[in-house]
Amino acid sequence: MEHILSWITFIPLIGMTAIICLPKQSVGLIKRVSLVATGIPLILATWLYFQFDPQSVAGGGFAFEEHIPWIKGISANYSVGVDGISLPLIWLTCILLFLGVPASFGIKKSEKAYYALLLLLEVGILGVFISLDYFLFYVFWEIMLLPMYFLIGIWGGPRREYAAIKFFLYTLAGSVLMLIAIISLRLGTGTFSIPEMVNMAQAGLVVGPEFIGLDYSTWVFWFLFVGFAIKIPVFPFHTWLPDAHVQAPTPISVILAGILLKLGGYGLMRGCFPIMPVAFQENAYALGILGVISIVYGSFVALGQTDFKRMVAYSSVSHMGYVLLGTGALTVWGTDGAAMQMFAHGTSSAAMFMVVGVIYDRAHHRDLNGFGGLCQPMPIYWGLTTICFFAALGLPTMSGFIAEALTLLGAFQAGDPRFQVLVLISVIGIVITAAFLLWAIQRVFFGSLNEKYKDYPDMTPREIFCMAPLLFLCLLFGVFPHILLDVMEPSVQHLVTLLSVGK
Amino acid sequence: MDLTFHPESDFKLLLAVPLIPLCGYLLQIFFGRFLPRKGDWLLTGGMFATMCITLYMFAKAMNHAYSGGGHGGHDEHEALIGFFHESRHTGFKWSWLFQTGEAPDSVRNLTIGLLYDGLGAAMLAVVGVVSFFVHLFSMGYMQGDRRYHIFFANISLFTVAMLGLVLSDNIVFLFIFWEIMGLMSYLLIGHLAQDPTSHRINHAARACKKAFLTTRVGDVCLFIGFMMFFLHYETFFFSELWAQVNADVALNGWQSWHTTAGLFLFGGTVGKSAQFPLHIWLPDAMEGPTPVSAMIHAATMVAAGVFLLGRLYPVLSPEVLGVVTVTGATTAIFAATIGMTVFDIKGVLAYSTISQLGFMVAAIGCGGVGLVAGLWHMVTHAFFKACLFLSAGSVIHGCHHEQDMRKMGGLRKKMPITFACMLICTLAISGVPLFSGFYSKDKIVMASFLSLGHEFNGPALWASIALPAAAAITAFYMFRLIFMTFFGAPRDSHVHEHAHESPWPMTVSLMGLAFLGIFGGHLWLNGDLLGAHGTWWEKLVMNEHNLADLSKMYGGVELQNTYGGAAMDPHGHVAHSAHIWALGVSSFVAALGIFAAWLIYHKKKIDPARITARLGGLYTTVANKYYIDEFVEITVIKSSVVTARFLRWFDENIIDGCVLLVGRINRTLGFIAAWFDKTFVDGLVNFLGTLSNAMGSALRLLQTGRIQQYISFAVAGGLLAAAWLILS
Amino acid sequence: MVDLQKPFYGGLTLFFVAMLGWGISSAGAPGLAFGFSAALTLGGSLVCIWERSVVRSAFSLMGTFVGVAGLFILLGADFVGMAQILIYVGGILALLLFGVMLSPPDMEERKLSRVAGGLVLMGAAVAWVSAKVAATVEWAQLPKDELPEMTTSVHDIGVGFIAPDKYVVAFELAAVLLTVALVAAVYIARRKMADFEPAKDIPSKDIAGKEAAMKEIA
Amino acid sequence: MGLGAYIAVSAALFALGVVAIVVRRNILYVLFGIEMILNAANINFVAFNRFNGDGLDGRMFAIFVIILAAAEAAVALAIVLNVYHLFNTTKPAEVDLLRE
Repeated sequence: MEHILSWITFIPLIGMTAIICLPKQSVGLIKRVSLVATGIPLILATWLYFQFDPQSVAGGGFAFEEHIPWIKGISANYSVGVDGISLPLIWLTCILLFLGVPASFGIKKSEKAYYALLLLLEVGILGVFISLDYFLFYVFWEIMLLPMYFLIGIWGGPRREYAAIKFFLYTLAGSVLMLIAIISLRLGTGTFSIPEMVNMAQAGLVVGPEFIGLDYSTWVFWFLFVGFAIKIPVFPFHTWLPDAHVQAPTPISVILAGILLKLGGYGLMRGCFPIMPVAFQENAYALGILGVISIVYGSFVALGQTDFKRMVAYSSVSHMGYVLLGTGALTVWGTDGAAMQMFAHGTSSAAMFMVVGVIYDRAHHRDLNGFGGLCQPMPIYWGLTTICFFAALGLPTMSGFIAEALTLLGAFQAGDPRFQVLVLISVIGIVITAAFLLWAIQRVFFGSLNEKYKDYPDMTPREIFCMAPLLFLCLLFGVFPHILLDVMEPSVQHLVTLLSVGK
Repeated sequence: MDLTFHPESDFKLLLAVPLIPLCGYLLQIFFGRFLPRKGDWLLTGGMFATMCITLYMFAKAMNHAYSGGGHGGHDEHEALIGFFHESRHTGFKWSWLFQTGEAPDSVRNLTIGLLYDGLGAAMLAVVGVVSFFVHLFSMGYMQGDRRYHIFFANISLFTVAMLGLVLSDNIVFLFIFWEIMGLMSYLLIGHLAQDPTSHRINHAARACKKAFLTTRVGDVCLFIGFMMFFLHYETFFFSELWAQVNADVALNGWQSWHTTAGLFLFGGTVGKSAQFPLHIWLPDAMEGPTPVSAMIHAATMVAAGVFLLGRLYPVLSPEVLGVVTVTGATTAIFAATIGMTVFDIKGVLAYSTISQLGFMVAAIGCGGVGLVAGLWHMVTHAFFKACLFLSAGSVIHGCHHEQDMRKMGGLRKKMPITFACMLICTLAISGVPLFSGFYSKDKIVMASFLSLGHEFNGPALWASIALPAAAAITAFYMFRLIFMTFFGAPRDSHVHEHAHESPWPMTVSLMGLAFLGIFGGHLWLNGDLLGAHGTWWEKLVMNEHNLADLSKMYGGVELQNTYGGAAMDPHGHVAHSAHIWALGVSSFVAALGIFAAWLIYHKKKIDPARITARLGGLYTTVANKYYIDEFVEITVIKSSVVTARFLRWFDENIIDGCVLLVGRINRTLGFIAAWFDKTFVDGLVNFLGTLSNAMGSALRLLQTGRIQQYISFAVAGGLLAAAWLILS
Repeated sequence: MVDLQKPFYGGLTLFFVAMLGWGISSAGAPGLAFGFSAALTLGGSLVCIWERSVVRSAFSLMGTFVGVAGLFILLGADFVGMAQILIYVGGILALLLFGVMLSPPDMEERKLSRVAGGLVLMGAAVAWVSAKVAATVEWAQLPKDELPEMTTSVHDIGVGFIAPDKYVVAFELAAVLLTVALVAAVYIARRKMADFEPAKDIPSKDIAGKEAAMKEIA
Repeated sequence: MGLGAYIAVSAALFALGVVAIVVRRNILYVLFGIEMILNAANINFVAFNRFNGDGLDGRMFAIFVIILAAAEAAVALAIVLNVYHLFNTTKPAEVDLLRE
């Protein structure tokens, strides 16, 4: 199938155009259109996922590539392609956006604009995942930013402007650093194509002037790293996350936690580490430390929260720390774990935000101490929540366990023995994660029923439809991890060989 | 009936063992509520089939051991190289992490297979039997429960986890099932936390969380432990691990990291089988329904910890074994003392469980014959402890969920079957000769004596003092329970009148388990009734792996004799004398404990109140479980919560503050600019004011929305650029 | 408040005369024409900035346009000049006047201080920059006052518009743009206040939220 | 008259345009200023086109600029009217929705 990646990416754009042309009174039609416009890419992406032959990209290279000259003046091309690392994330994106549409049916405020922006968001995200050209990458990156800003700022909670502005400033700061680095790379390498940059990096040809007293590779590395780390988010740059999550409407939180955080990790794996392998090796331990700080710190702060959604948000900080730890370890298992963790967290945390959304729609508050005994009126909700929370705390047979176990094993095997200390510290995070999740379950579901909530309806079929597939994926990849790992493995191995150049 | 083990066919049969209850679980969780009787018959029947399979396979193992030479005929050693099969050698294996990406036999690709050896065979049979009876019992006990079908589903998944743990041939899968068991214990202990009619709903909610978290600590330790071993030996399979460790140790001895890793591994046991100081979850676990307690305490959860020790015994260094001994002995005596002061009938059993687990762990720490004895005790204990719990459950059921022994008494007439079964198992747990518990416990004492060896040996010494004492106390408080519950005059007439014998499913399962409580010990004997040496159980459990490292055990020589068997040392007199001693001591302490209980609680010769008064502070300390819970509450929980609160404050004020500092600065800039603007109403300055004001607000929100200011910026910027171009 | 109408127009006249004089003195009749157009241009825009009433400003802008047209013609671009007069003076100015008529008169919005400040600052800046530039340019290398005589005419322009190798694409685009723009203009202009409900959705409308946001930021 | 004179005129016109946009508080003056600036640009186009050889490009550009100006004026005017509808003001300073 020719140009399938472009189709997947731009079908939502078509949908958006259609929605714009629709009158804004016909809400039902708009919803149906957006369902279709997200459903077709999902079907295509699923087809692509099982069409993809991992061995074909074993020695590097990409599948389903397309190269079209775009801006000749700066030699920026429209070149896209996927490998084993980006393909699962593309699939995840399509799944979550598709589930995000029915999850948004509760929104009653200027739906037309909402769904149009949602589809635009999907275009941006998918574009980032498929683009092999740094200029294209950056363009999509910015495209993705604006809809998010409006979706939070207009459909958000009471403090939405604050959250949106904070989100915007943070990400903008990151983008600026990224832009500087990208331009300097363009000047240094004379191309925007990421694979070419990587090849030149292998030959040690990515050189340039030093800046603020750092040599070229170091400062470009750190600029790119901070640019992406803000998205992950890594410890010192994470404060936008809780506000954005708490203020954003449920489906937006789902997408934010499910995919946008992955963009950071993906960007590091695609656009930062392989281009600056030497600087990466020099700073690997620092990255590991940042990851571990995020893990432990995030879990502790989550334990201290009383707001359900803030708790979940900080749990994301904690979980995404594994991505950094795993990649920093520079072992195949560690990187496998990191890649897997991105997918696993994408499903589990998305489901967690749906959990929060369900109860918020009924109680209109998120105070963990305000609930109690909810498992009596809402048994289905309790069951799904339990599955979801145990998926999040890395119970075996859930994908989270595979990811965390691989990450820790890989980190423990790292060439740098100091990583073993990091692993020993990071397991504190595991226990604390279990602690705050179970504590939340106890406070919300167990114990004597709060009379106010006596006659709450259980989850509606729509809500179940939004949450169940995610949990099913958690279980599926927990029991049959090879479905995911086989696709990732060759690319991950290639990535590790790229990163360990000169070692 | 062909009783030789054929790996090709029999492993398929073994695979069915966990799969039957698993399918039952899936059916039950989805359709249970629609089935007649809410589908309990489905799971109980499935469990019955499972039990039959396990027993059949067990018979094969037994047959091997016998034909392998119980009766000192042909090569003894051949017999000792026990019964050990791994399905991956017969091609019956699945690669888990990767199907295409990795070579199926590479280290990075985890291959699953089944492991079936003597220990596994026995454990599998025990789990099958006990959980079948527990299922049966629950059919009566849980009647009218609000989430009846869910309960059955959970308890059978619990069994699945244990069966899988026993069968798994590599430590990762052992860990996975281990964790699933943690989850199921969480759900089952919390079963009543969702039942609005239960008056202890909040306790249950706390208890299940506590159980999961406490064991989780142990699990993490276990994970780290086998991660360290994997780092050095690049394998997860037990057999390869044993072989490599033995080779490594034979080559360059025990290194320090062996000890560290071993201690981490032992941490897993400490968590799961409730050793000091992580035992705190177990008494709270009593919040679960009684069948759950029976399940957790007898066959599945706590046994898993001991089973893990049995599996990993060959990789534990002498230092680790010392720690294991001390921990076990301490736990045994310390839990026993608490057991004397508890009045909740299930609470007594809970502490007796902890104490018995201490016995097993201590014995395994003693190594050699101790390993045999400890595992043996695990098996016998499984039977009589399950029976004890179920009897207690039947008593509670009969007394309408009254658990306080002080309100019972004189129930002997009311529920004779329950009484008989409970008495039998009490005799067994107290180690009265000819009852199952006697053999194993007596062997444990012997192991501790043997471990003393020639040179001074602290852990063994402590074990040989603490274990007999604990045995005596055990006998005492178990009979205290019997006397307070079944004998004497009814203390609470109301309870007494309504007391009644339980329905048939409960009594049947009680009788079945009580039968095993009597003969569960003899099963392992062949030839000498005292089981001095060469018992069949030893032949079953021993295999080349844990034979290969006798040297590291305390007083190795004697042990060589003990179950190197007659072939090596026909007299084995040292072992024999040790055994005579052990025999005497254990029967004596049992008698002592029973006699004391009889004096105090039946004959009322001595008033317990006086003793407690005499003891004073000591008694209160013990009665309050040595304040361990309070200690943990203060140190661990409070501290982590405080840390969390502080970090939250830190995050919201310091870090976020730093982020917002920029905003503050720019806002002040804006104010200054505004002031500047107001002060000099002059075109030039006004323009500058607008400019700087806009700068301030632009820095604040990046944009002010004033077109004119934008253009001002543009122009100013253009001019500046021009100026720069010109001047440079 | 001080009203500087008289001094301003006086100064303007002086400027006008000065331009004419300079033109004559430097290049005779064409110089005179140049000076006239230039003075008209600048004077028109000056008045436009200065005048208090929007109507007068708009009309004074006509002066600018005509002046520019004159400059075009002086440069031999007579077609452009004509187009300038037609489109600007005939079309755009009319549009602007519509705007003027449809928006309320506000006599108080002009601030002398601002106008003066702006003029001074901008004037200074531009004067400085152009002085610098002029200093850097080697006038010797520039073509002298005698212009190369014209060979191209309106006909070439017409050809250029339609010749496929010239500007036909741009021409078509411009046509499309004009159409779209006019349609859009009509569309926007026809909307009534009722259509602006979404505007209330825009966060800034709820003042409380705005205040909260500001507080948070601070 | 030399090239310099024309450039000077266009520079001055440009400056005046900017001033018109910036200093007046009526949105219409923004339009006026924009027209002035466009005209300044046009003068440059035509002047340069004239003074080095004679191509067509400069003049063509000028024409296109004029066309654009027409379009822009139309749209801008419509916007002005809407702004007036919405905010009851023509002071751009009070039209700061862009801020949010």
